[in-house]
Amino acid sequence: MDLTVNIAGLKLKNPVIAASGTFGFGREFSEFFDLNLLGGISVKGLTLAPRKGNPPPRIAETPAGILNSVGLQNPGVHAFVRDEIPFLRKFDTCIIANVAGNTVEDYCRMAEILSDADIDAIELNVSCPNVKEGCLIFGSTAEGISKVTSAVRKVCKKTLIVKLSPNVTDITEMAKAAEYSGADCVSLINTILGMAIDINSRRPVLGNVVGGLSGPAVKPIAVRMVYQVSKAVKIPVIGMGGISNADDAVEFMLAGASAVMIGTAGFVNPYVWIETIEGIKQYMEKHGFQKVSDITGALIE
Amino acid sequence: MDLTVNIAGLKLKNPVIAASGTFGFGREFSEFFDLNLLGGISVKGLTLAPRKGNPPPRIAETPAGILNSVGLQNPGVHAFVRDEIPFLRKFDTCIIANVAGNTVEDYCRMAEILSDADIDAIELNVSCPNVKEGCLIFGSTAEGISKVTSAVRKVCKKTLIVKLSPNVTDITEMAKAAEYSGADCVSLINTILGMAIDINSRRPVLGNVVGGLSGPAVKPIAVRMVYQVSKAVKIPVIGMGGISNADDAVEFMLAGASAVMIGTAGFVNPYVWIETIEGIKQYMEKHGFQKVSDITGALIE
Amino acid sequence: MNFNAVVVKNEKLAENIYLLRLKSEKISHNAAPGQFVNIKCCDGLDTYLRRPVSILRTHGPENTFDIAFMVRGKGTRILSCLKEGDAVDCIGPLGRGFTLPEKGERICVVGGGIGIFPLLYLLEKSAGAYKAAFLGFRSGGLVVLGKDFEKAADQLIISTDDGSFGEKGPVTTPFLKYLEKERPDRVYTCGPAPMMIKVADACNERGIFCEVSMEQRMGCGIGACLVCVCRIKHNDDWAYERICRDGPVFRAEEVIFE
Amino acid sequence: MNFNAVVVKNEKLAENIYLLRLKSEKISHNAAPGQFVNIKCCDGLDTYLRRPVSILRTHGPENTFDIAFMVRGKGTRILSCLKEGDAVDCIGPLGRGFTLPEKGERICVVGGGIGIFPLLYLLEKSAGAYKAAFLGFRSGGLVVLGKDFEKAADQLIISTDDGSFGEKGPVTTPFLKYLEKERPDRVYTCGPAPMMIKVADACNERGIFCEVSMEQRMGCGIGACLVCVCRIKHNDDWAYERICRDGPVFRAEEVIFE
Ligand SMILES: Cc1cc2nc3c(=O)[nH]c(=O)nc-3n(C[C@H](O)[C@H](O)[C@H](O)COP(=O)(O)OP(=O)(O)OC[C@H]3O[C@@H](n4cnc5c(N)ncnc54)[C@H](O)[C@@H]3O)c2cc1C
Ligand SMILES: Cc1cc2nc3c(=O)[nH]c(=O)nc-3n(C[C@H](O)[C@H](O)[C@H](O)COP(=O)(O)OP(=O)(O)OC[C@H]3O[C@@H](n4cnc5c(N)ncnc54)[C@H](O)[C@@H]3O)c2cc1C
Ligand SMILES: Cc1cc2nc3c(=O)[nH]c(=O)nc-3n(C[C@H](O)[C@H](O)[C@H](O)COP(=O)(O)O)c2cc1C
Ligand SMILES: Cc1cc2nc3c(=O)[nH]c(=O)nc-3n(C[C@H](O)[C@H](O)[C@H](O)COP(=O)(O)O)c2cc1C
Ligand code: FES
Ligand code: FES
Repeated sequence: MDLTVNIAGLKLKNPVIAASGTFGFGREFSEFFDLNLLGGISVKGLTLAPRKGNPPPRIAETPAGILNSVGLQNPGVHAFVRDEIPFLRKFDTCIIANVAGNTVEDYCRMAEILSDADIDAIELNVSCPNVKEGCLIFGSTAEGISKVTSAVRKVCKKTLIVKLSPNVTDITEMAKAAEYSGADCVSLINTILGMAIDINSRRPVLGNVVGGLSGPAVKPIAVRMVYQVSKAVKIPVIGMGGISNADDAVEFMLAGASAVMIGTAGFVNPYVWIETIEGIKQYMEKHGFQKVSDITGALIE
Repeated sequence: MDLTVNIAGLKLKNPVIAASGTFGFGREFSEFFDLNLLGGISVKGLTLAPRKGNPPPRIAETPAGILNSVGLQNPGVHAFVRDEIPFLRKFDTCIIANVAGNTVEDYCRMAEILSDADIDAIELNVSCPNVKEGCLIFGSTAEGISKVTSAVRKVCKKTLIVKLSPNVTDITEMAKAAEYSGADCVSLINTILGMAIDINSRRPVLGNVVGGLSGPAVKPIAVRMVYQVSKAVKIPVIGMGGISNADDAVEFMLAGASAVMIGTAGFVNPYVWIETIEGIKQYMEKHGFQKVSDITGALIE
Repeated sequence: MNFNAVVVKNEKLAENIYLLRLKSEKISHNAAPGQFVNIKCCDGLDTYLRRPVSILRTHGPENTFDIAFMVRGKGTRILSCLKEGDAVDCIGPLGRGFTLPEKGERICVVGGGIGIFPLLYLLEKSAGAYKAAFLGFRSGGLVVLGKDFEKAADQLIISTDDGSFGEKGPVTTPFLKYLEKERPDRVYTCGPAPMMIKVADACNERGIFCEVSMEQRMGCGIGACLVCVCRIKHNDDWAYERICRDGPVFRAEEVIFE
Repeated sequence: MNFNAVVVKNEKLAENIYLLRLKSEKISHNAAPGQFVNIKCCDGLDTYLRRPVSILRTHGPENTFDIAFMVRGKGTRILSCLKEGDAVDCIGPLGRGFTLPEKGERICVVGGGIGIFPLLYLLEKSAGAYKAAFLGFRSGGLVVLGKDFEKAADQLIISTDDGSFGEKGPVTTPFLKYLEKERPDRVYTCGPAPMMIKVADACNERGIFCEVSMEQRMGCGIGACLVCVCRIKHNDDWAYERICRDGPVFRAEEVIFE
């Protein structure tokens, strides 16, 4: 059985990747399972300078999902290169650096730094709903995405993934803008802007008032967007949003995803990535797929 | 305790309204409870000519929600006036006619017909994701909403509610366009476009491939949009999306809604509307609210 | 109309097939063959929507009714684990059932898989008719309620796809053979669409009264949401009608199968 | 690291307060005072995230550990209904616990409400220290584990907000009075923020070693998601640190309360 996936030259040993922001820099989950088993790891979103992040509470439980408002707390790209890459590189898995900037220059500077670092791909986060400047502002319009992507493309020597926001009228426009501007791949979806209120205190549950929705609740929205995008662009699509098991992962692949990322479900089941890989194998066996990549887009309409 | 709500002159005996498309024309649920108890009923979406609707299956269960792709099956506005209003008028509750058109002319013609009919308000559905023409096409841009709303405003003698789609980048732009063009009120959210795939048959679960997501899963998105919109416009807001009980209803009111609609939850609990009204009373008692309208926007930030 | 029924017994009929006896005065006293109940399989979000299941029979004096079901997914799995004394949130009886035969009429029921369940109730309520039952299953291990059907019908033919029990092949084969020699007054069918189509076509061709019980995913289960439709002929045209309220039983000649 | 613990007993301590004894060799043998377990209260979506609960004590020989909790919402309600033999999906032990005192040191614990639970474990593991315990509750009906604290501490002062048990008023009053006369080597506190702030301030002013156990909503519970933070001083600046991994126990002088 062939589980490998080739994303614009980036070769994954299997299509299951840890989603950015839910897996830190891999250290914590390495106590639960062997990171060598993963297709890849997208690290916590990086910014040029270290960021403190938003005030707590940063999480609210909602029906079949969570809202988070972490706000890109991270040690900055330099500390990542210095302190985290050496640890991550001990494992034979693809390392994807997820980056977010306030300005186009921020994105480019980080892409330069990371192009010289020992990582495999850069994921442009133009879709974080939890920061006031930059980021989602770019990700909300095709022009914004074009601007960032084409600027970064010029300096980026790694596989370039653009991570799309679902908080838009037409996700295919965003994907096309990314493709046109030089992205090797798009990943989607980031979180959907949401809010929860504690009716007893009459206050927002989150310190930041609003936050990003993820988890099973968003899955049908994410599947639809992956389906639309994979019909609209020729570059590969990494699908995510509410995946909790192999069945969900297969659903995204049938919709057109070449690989999947899993985030929130790992909070509940720290073995979700490993179990998903195993489950995909079982699905392939049962349905006679020799290559996992044959599942991609195998929807019958 | 004062449960009445005044929406641009439209007086509701309480803030709980049955959401369009989930309550038919009231006949079926009238076998479960006394429709006189409701604040209002928004009837199944009407079109100028009768519509057959989309092929089945028209529903899929998703985590904490459902996808539907009914596609506005309805007997047409004339049959509604002739066959349904007489039944609905037997009850002392506000009747809201939900209308959807392929063209601006459709909307205007229906508004004219309904302005002469014995109903209380017209809800412009510019947000149905389940039909190919019109409707959501209008609802996806501020210009589209302006065009329909201002045209209808000219011929509409009833309270005019514009129902907004969540499938947009910035819901406040849509609300402002509706307000500016003469809407008396906005209601939100309609369903979010989604998709589900049966991984065994490898086919979309819905006959129409994609459908609209509703139910608890969408609640945090809906609360956020109601919060944003009620800050952006001065006209009253009717909130909905995933309300299952009085706590949820209060959450929407704290976020800024003057009244709420409940749909999907009634499939599971046919008494949800009545229980919500009772629960709101209990909340008012516990938290010392004399008037239900004082809950609206009483969020502490 | 929304009732807590209480589990009186839960019996495993075969691998993955269960019979639940539930106590509910209202449902047991108001039900008719072909009607169904709509069940909330668990509190909370895990199986969010209700699941429709046909009424298998009622026991008036004990205020109970039976349902039989196959474990398909999460909801039916939960139902299969219910224990005596558990409360089950059921709405019902719902829908329009079968037209009962007159005394002395000859009827046939043709059922496949889980489609046999509403037909047992019909047979048991068709006193005074001459009753032939044709039941099809995938294999012998899935043959359930054979004794009950034997008792309820005057003639019982069982077939399995793999021939491991009864005749080998689709249930429509013995039924069509029967139609070559006999002309029943009424035919009732429930099961997979291809089977029902064959039965319906054969009856329509011969002008035999035939009713089919349709299945579709449901939302409200009471007729309000228009989710559970099938195509029904209306003069020269057709319309989507609601399986939960206008059906689940329709006249075969009216239905346009997809 | 992800273990199915089995319920050995579920004891109601007071209205809405329960003690669960759970069997898990790994957790019971590896835990230290101040650590917690992260519990999936039910399969499925109804309580989606895990709930963090402090370890109350362990019983090495029996491979069990206890947790005590107050029913607050859906998750703790489900836990309160667990029965002997039920399996509970627990991750743990997690977090950085208290610095245990040296033999002969004088320590104080100051706890409020559910904050008392990790302190009992600390007292029981602080053999050879002189131990004073100050516990505050809203009212007498909520006073639990009094006997256990009495046994574990050399001195026990209980206060309630309404005076229905012990001293009337906040627990900080007797504690601050105590500080006027005594100078403990170490103070440990857990409970509502206003209480912890008072205790921390008093200790910081006097240069007394003080540890606080912080509480915050959690995502992963293991340090990966940065959701559960509090402000910790770093030289002239501060940073958000993770309560689940860098804490829940922090040095009082480092914490900047919000
Ligand atoms: C009128 C009617 C009567 C029925 N009577 C019986 C009966 O007597 N015995 C029996 O075993 N089954 C019966 N069914 C089928 C039964 O409803 C489904 O098997 C059941 O809903 C599956 O639920 P699940 O959670 O196990 O499966 P899942 O696949 O997890 O269900 C997911 C969703 O799809 C719906 N769904 C899945 N399969 C069907 C189906 N075949 N029909 C309708 N909805 C479906 C579910 O209700 C649910 O909303 C009947 C269906 C209808 C419409
Ligand atoms: C390190 C730590 C140790 C704890 N130890 C104990 C203990 O020993 N005994 C005890 O009774 N309680 C303890 N708590 C508090 C306990 O976690 C909450 O009471 C519990 O999560 C409430 O869950 P619920 O489903 O009943 O409430 P809900 O309000 O329904 O929970 C909704 C969400 O908010 C979170 N949440 C709600 N209240 C809290 C809270 N106070 N702290 C953290 N998350 C919260 C829940 O985990 C869940 O994600 C501890 C908390 C932390 C962080
Ligand atoms: C706590 C948390 C932090 C996140 N941080 C980031 C981030 O730093 N960068 C990013 O691109 N996405 C971030 N995300 C989004 C996830 O990578 C993912 O797109 C989203 O959660 C949907 O997938 P899921 O439902 O599997 O979690 C974060 C999500 C969560 C829950
Ligand atoms: C089956 C179904 C049919 C619907 N039909 C309509 C409609 O005809 N017109 C309309 O404006 N909204 C329609 N809606 C949307 C609802 O009115 C409501 O906006 C949405 O479902 C969110 O609320 P809920 O989560 O309480 O259901 C429909 C929703 C469902 C589930
Ligand atoms: S399920 Fe709602 S109309 Fe049939
Ligand atoms: S809960 Fe994830 S870092 Fe603490």
